[in-house]
Amino acid sequence: MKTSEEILNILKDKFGDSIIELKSDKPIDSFVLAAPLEVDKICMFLRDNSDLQFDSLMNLSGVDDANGEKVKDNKGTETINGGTLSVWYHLESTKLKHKFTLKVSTERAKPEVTSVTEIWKCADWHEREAYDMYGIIFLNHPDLRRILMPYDWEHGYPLRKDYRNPEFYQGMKVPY
Amino acid sequence: MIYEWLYNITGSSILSMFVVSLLPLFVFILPFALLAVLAERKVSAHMQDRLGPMRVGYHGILQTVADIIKLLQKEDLVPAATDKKLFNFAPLLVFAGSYAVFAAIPFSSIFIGSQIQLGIIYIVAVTGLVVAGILMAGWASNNKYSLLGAMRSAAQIISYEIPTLLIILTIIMITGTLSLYTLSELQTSYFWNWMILGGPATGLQKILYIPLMIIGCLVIYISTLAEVNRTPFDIPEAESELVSGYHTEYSGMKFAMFFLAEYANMFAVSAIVAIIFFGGYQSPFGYLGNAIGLHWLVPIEQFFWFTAKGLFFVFVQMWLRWTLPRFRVDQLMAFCWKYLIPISFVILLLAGLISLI
Amino acid sequence: MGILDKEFSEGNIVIAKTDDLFNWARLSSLWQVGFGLACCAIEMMATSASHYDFDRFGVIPRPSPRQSDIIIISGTVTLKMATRIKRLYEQMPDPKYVISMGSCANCGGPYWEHGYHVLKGVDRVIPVDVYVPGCPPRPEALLEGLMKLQEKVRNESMIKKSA
Amino acid sequence: MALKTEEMVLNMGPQHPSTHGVLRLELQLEGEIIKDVIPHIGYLHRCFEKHSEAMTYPQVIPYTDRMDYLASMYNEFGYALAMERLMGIEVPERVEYIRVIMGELQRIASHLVALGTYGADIGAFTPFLFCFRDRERILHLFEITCGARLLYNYIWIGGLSNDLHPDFIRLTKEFIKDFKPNLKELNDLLSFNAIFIERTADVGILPLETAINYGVTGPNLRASGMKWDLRKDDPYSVYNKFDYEIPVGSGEKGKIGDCWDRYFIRVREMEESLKIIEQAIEQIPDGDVKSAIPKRVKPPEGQIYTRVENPRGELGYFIISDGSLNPSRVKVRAPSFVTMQVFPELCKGFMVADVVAILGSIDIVLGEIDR
Repeated sequence: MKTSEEILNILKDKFGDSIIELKSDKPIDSFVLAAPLEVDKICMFLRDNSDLQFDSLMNLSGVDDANGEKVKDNKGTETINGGTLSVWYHLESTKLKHKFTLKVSTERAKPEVTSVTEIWKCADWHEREAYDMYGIIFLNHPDLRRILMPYDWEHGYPLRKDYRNPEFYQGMKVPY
Repeated sequence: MIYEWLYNITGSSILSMFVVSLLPLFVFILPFALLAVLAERKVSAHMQDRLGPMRVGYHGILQTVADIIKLLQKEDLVPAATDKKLFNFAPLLVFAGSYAVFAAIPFSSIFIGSQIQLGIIYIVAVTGLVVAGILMAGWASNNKYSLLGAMRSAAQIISYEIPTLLIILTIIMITGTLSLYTLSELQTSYFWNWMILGGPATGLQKILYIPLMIIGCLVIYISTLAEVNRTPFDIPEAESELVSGYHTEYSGMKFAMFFLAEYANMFAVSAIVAIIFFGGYQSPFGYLGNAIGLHWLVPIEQFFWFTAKGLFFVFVQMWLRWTLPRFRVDQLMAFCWKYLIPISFVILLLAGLISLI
Repeated sequence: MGILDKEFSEGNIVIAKTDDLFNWARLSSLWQVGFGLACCAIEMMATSASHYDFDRFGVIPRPSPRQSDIIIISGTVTLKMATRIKRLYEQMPDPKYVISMGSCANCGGPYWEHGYHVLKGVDRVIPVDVYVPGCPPRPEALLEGLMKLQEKVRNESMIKKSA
Repeated sequence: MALKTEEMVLNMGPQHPSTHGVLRLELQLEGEIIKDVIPHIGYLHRCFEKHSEAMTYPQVIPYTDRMDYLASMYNEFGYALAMERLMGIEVPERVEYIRVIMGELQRIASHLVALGTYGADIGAFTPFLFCFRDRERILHLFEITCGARLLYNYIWIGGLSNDLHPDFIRLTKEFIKDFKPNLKELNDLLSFNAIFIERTADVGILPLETAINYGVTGPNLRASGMKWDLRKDDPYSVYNKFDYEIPVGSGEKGKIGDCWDRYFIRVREMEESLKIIEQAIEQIPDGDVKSAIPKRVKPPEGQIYTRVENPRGELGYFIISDGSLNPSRVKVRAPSFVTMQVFPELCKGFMVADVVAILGSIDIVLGEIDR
């Protein structure tokens, strides 16, 4: 059993710069913010270090932080410029029974995160889903395709806050 | 018999031949298939705490009639990518194959479509037509599920014919006849003359035959079950794997032909088991007609006993279907080649030795 | 060519009686495509199961669409699925009927507003004969829907309708 | 001379009798041997996460029902638990007991469907109807409690929509009394049937290491030999007040983690659930089930990941609140979604018929995979 602070200290010693900070001001879950392109190395360490042994990735979720600048064009359609998209990793060790939350933020304009599929196989579909819903590109992912939406869907990433429905898809009307 | 009787009345051999050959179809096969489908649904329903068809006629007795009339009205789809000639011909072949079996089956001592001397061999040979039809259907459908189903079916039917034939060979060896009529006549009078209880043999020989015959009966029943693709051997049409196997692409009346053929086959194989091991049309207790001197009653009683035995085995088939899960294709083959065929060989050998006593 | 492809310009007693017989056969033996989509499929299975017993009405599930008469759209139709449902419907031989079961298949149900991937009503891709409301409809409601469909079939006729 | 052979690609689904909904599998076959399986999902993607962002917190509950429609009570349970932890609400003890009873009844109902359809997949249709017959009793209990058979909207944030029906306890006792012999009947008919064992033992073996790496949870993980149940390992609600066992796969008929183990774990879990229900209806205290329901659900800014042991495994809710009336993000960690990824691994080298057996044994619900 280790607390988030202890885990953070171990990580700080090992990685230094790529660990950004520990946030525990908001209620309930504290989490560690990390650099998006270093996350695979951090995760590998988290899994293989004998004091940590995070052998299970409980959850991986993409999030639209919607913290950019909201622009309305002349038709009244709102788009978000700038800001970040995030990926959250909820880890757990089934052997040592401790949990850990990791967050990475990446730029909305060029959302790139390294994939952790090699480390936990179950990240595969989770990452595909995050790509499908938010357009986050997972580098080194073996098979980054859409998963829930049709493969030929060309109308953007539906869970982004500025997503607009298309009128038609393959001749079928989409809005009510 | 019936043919001679008709010949005497009409004086035309062609006409009477024609009537005799159609008789089993209309008197027996069609009504039987309709009833069997209904019975299957009712039997399964009552086994499963349900009621089964209730709305069509009294307790749903007209259900299959409605089904058939409906299937007649359905559009006859021929998918574009099929081999049309084979696709249309296959259900006919399957139906003809299972219908032709009835020609040699003795329903009673006077009602045999054709009294062929090689009755048993004829039945086994004609069943081969069904395999050809099924393969044809599966291939012509141009559907992968159909093809897999047809391949499985062909492999299965051909494999399971071997133990069937070996057991039949044993019987031929013991009785020395290939004619189903003679075979039935051999098992006359009382049930201890049935082949399952050693047949007409006497003394030590009879006692030694009994265990062999019981095992042989089980073997032949299992293999015929596999030959008509019933659960637990229904892998060619395994609903949860292959959609509905070789008849996936068939609709309307062509599907109905497969359907009727399946139920006709069910009765045919049950009849074979009944003829070989359970005395065919012979009554187990002697005849009422003979007792009270009304000799014309005897054939009717025989017909009754024959259908009763056949239907009993059909019922067992249904019972098994709604109780057992299904084998996998390799297990099915292993069961045939590793157990049934060696067992039937042993039975053949032992029966040969015993017959020397 | 099915028998029903022929249309008669005027009726007579023979056609009327044939109509009755054929309609009776069709309504008594509505075989269903064994096909479930979402939550409603569970209620559809419950309807086929012992307690409600669809078989009483002659409805049995057939795995292949080629041998069925009725397709029950039981659940939410998504855009990805809609093309498949259309294909499935086209594979069924005439005469064929459609029951749209549950709010999702009727009109999108609870997903009507924000469902970017939900088809708002299956009637946008295939014609529907009977709509069964409910989320999900109780098995009794589905039985009622079936009886409504039987009523509809009972009143069909081979006589060509004059305008 | 070597024969030139081609691999056959067989498409299974989305309409197929045994894909348990609208799953599409692309099987690459050599004869009947599986070379590879590619699952295609998303045919039931109903945009749960988009809806939850547009709804207020209590309005999300009916949508959680519709995700895993075989275990609706448990979906509500997990969501309510997450919201209560986020807002710091203390729930009356009676509510906790009722939630546990409902959750365990739901577990039995869900496992009954899983086992029944599994029997139908293997070819035995009768157990399927027997299971549905028993499930109908549980649905009746739910119906007298909240008025719905399948999708309940019963467990609310901080409480329940209404109290138990006066007959509920009596009917539940009757159900338990009748259900125990039926479970034995199911075992006689299916679990210990020689053909069934032949079909399921030694098929689709899931090694423990693979299972953990793929994030498999619930009965599937326990069948692979790991005693891991969130009711014991990460206790929530009042589960620590009851005495029950966690069944673990033993490899009784084949190897540990085969289809038969996964099947039989569920049978044994139903027995354990019955034990929990029996204890809970004895101990249930009096109280008001609505007293802790907040008038306005407006949690503070923050995020929480909460998980419960759903009949299919670990059901997690990751909720981000931005301090308004609507959630900013609700991500569901659906157990079937994670379990489905391991499916191609299980199938390789087995036959077409085994695909059906393996798919049935991991017990997926498409509504949850696609959300």
